Amino acid sequence: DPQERAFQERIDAGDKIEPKDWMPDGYRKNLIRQIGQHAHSEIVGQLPEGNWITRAPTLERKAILLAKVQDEAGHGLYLYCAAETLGVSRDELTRMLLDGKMKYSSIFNYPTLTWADMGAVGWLVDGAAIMNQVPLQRTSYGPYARAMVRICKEESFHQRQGFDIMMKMANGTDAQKKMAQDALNRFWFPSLMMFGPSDKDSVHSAQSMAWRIKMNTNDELRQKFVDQTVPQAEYLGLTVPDPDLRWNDETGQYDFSEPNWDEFFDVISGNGPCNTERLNTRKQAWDDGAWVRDGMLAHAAKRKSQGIAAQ
Amino acid sequence: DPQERAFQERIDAGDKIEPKDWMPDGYRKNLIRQIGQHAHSEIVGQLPEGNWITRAPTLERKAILLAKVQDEAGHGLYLYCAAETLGVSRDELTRMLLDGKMKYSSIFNYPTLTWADMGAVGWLVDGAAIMNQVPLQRTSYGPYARAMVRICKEESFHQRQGFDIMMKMANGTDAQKKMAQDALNRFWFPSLMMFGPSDKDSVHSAQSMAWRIKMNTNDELRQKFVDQTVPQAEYLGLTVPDPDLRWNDETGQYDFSEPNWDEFFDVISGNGPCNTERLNTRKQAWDDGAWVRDGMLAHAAKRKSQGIAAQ
Amino acid sequence: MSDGLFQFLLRMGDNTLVLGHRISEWCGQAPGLEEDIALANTALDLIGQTQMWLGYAAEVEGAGRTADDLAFLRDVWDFRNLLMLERPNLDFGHTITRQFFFDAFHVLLLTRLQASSDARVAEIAAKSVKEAAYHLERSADLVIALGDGTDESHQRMQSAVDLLWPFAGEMFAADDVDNAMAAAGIAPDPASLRAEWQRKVDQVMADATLTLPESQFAHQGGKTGRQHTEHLGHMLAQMQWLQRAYPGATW
Amino acid sequence: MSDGLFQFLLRMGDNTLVLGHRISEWCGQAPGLEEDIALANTALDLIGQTQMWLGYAAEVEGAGRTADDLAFLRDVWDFRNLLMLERPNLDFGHTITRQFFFDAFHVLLLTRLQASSDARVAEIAAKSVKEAAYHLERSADLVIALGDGTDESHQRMQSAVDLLWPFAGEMFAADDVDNAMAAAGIAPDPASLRAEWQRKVDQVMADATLTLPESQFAHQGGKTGRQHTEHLGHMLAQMQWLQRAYPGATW
Repeated sequence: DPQERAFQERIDAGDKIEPKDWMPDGYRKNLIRQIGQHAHSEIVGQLPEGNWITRAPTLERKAILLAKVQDEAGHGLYLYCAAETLGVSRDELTRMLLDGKMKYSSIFNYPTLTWADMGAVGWLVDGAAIMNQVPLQRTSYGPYARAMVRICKEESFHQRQGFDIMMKMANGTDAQKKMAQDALNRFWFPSLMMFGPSDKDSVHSAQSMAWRIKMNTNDELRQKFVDQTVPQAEYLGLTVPDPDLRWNDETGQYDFSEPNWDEFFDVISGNGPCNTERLNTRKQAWDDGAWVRDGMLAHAAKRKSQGIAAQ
Repeated sequence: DPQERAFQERIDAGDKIEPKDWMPDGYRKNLIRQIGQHAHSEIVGQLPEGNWITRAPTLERKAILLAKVQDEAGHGLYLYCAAETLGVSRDELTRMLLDGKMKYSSIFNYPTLTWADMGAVGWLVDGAAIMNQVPLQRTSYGPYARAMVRICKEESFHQRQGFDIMMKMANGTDAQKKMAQDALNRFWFPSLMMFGPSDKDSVHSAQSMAWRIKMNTNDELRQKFVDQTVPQAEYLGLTVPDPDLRWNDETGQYDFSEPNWDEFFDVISGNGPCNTERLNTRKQAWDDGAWVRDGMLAHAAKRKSQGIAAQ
Repeated sequence: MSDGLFQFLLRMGDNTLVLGHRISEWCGQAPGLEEDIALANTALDLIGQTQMWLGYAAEVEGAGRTADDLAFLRDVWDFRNLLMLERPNLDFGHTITRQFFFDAFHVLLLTRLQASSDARVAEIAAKSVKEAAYHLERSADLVIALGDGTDESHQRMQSAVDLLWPFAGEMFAADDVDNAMAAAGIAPDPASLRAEWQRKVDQVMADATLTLPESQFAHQGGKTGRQHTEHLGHMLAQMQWLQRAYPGATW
Repeated sequence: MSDGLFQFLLRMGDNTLVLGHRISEWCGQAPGLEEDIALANTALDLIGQTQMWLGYAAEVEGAGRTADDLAFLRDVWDFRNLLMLERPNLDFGHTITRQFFFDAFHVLLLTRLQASSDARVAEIAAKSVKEAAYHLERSADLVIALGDGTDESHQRMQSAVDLLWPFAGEMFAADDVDNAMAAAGIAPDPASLRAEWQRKVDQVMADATLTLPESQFAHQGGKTGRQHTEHLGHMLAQMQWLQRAYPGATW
């Protein structure tokens, strides 16, 4: 197909694809799936942190967490807007999330159980997210790439805040140190899972990489994350919960254990610790909010017709 | 009316009136109002204490409070049964409560704000209730009198438990002493109001006393309560929040300030601190429970018709 | 005076702390993404204002306590917020109506406080008043839109107005603390804000096709601390958990 | 062994403590007066059992702690209750279905524990088993009545069963603590209770016209303490408030 060839040539040349440009159906479909899933992750991702806003230990920590959660909702907004340029509305995407037809990042199906989890989420989860997102600033689809630029700036700020919480905990009382270690124990492998299954088991990878809507392989990013994070854990005086973790002089990288992929597929398929809670919370919010959305639309329509009548 | 005269003579002779006996409409109506109101008070009265069951400070205190609340629901049950003998169903009475057509004791429209309030409610509120209830064991209507006998036994137990909480608080840390005093400050006058307005302003008193469904005047009982309670407060080392309270050698009683009757009528008319909350909680419970009650009835009907079919 | 000023500052800071807490409970659960963002932003502003008010309160008290100590280590009786603000959120209509009643008051109060004889009070008010004005613009617009929306949204908003109205009067009830503040030129007599507040509220209610109840009954006891609602204790159990469970730790 | 026994006793006591707390939240809010009474009674029994289990746990630990210390001064990670029991009550159907799944297990376990090689365990079990049997009779009857009631009650009960089923398996998952208890004759291997539990549940489900999901997936992490749900922390913030806020006071 000459159209497809021309399209691929533009991408190979580093051109940005814009909403009105021709694009293959598969490109559009994959992008919608990927951007939608990313947007949903920002929205659902508010919940594990929201769980601690009302119990934040100081006014400053409460303010920082509120600002972070607000940023995440903002990221969701950018991403839904980027997805809308592909011809799918925010309401359609939301409906697919609530019907279980679209996913969000599995990491948010893990519970936040102590204040140290606010540190671990920032440090590990945002850290892993950034690994994924930084290269996506150069993705081939213009609106997506531009959303990523804005998002990455804020995410790295969040990651530093998370690390700062971990520092305070790791240098705190015995109980705080215990919380910090416990948080690392629970979030380490789920964070590694955030990069997806090993490349050999990954479905869409090759085509997505050719289209530049995926910039690196899952294993590459996971390795990079481990190499970056292990020294940080050491700096904190915490132990990564992997007995087989060790520095490999030959490769110049860390060797580490694979996460339990059975658990990963369990969580993906709905059996994570919080899948039901998270989705029910969002469904409830959507259903409870229906009268508000309807009311605002009705009022806007009245105002509009009054405006027309007055002309 | 000779029938009414004969009825009054039975009452004067100390006879008990039983459900199947003839009785004047006014007697029946007044009793329904009084017993219903008393039953509703037991039910609504669970709520201010229920507010602290989940925050009780020790396992033993939690158990004692649970037992007390269970007793109160039981008292409600006895009283609704007594009212039913007068030809009004529990559902009808409940509906009248929820529609605001029947009252419950205004004291339960005050909030319970600290653990000491669990002491104050037992000591003062149950104490005042007992003052009212002990004479009602000799009331003219048989089922009511018998319900009262059972209730009084448990109430005096509750009052001792409340006093015991106050003792622990009054002999505890500075913060506990402060809580105890604060609870007495907030509950003193509302407890005095529990006996109703002064006799000269009380509507139904004379006829009710003739029928022996009211055994003492409001002022008599209030005085008796003050005389009993003030020495207990002194024993606890607490100050009754009434600057004009003093022992009167002449009368052999305490002189004390009247409660603020404007506040009393405000609360009665729906403007108490918790009227809306209490009634909404009960309405919600009733509405949320509809499917359960309907389900149980439907199942019982099925079982019954299966039983008939099997014969 | 210094105890009066301390009490006044607690009232300001507890109002923003308690309302900020309630608003933050909406996190991730608002009717739409724009509302989620706006509510988080409102909560954030209020917590920021709390830091300033309670920080100054702690200084004035001079007992070595910090803003965090005041927020996380006082029990119900020492809180000085308006009863309205500690009420549970109920539905979005209730949350927004409460916000509107408070915002309309808050803007007037902060505007006047910019001219306080106490320089720190004036400074904090100046920093807060723009945020409050933005909150008011937003909550007023929402009250109008939802009051004048569908039958259901109208009915829900009217219920919220009916439920909250008896809690509005406490904002304007003056006591000894208020009188001392007014006499010292630190803060206006709250009663003096009422007429203008009422004008604003009447206008928004009219646009929203909503009706204020006629009763002038006003619940009292929050700003004096005499008698809060049962809701505050539950809020504090959550808010103060970590500080209570791990005393002396730094976070 | 003594740490194993301590862990086992925490599991027993935390189960009754946490479920007792949840049930007590119904106070004054049940669908009817009889249910209010029965729920308060169930909670009361469970708290009584908690006193015995945690009291013995504290003795076995030998660190000078009391049952109250264990109940009111541990944080989430030290709790050993089943995840199912810390879940929020949701509607009455969910509450009763959870109760039934647990009661059916509890009766079997306590029955076996009466023959424990540890005399104190046997004694506590003997005191508790009659209460548990009564709870089971009641919860089973309610599950049947509501499953076989109206369309709405049936549908609500089926939803509750579907939601709770993935939490049932944790009751029967054995770990090192269970193996040590079984080897010492202190407690049965929980897996050995499963078949009889399943028979009881199948029979009640059949009478209730309800269907168990086919999935055998089971959430884990409560009885080991590795990973509770987010709900437990909120429960503890409330349950432990007074002890945390006023350390050292007696009540």
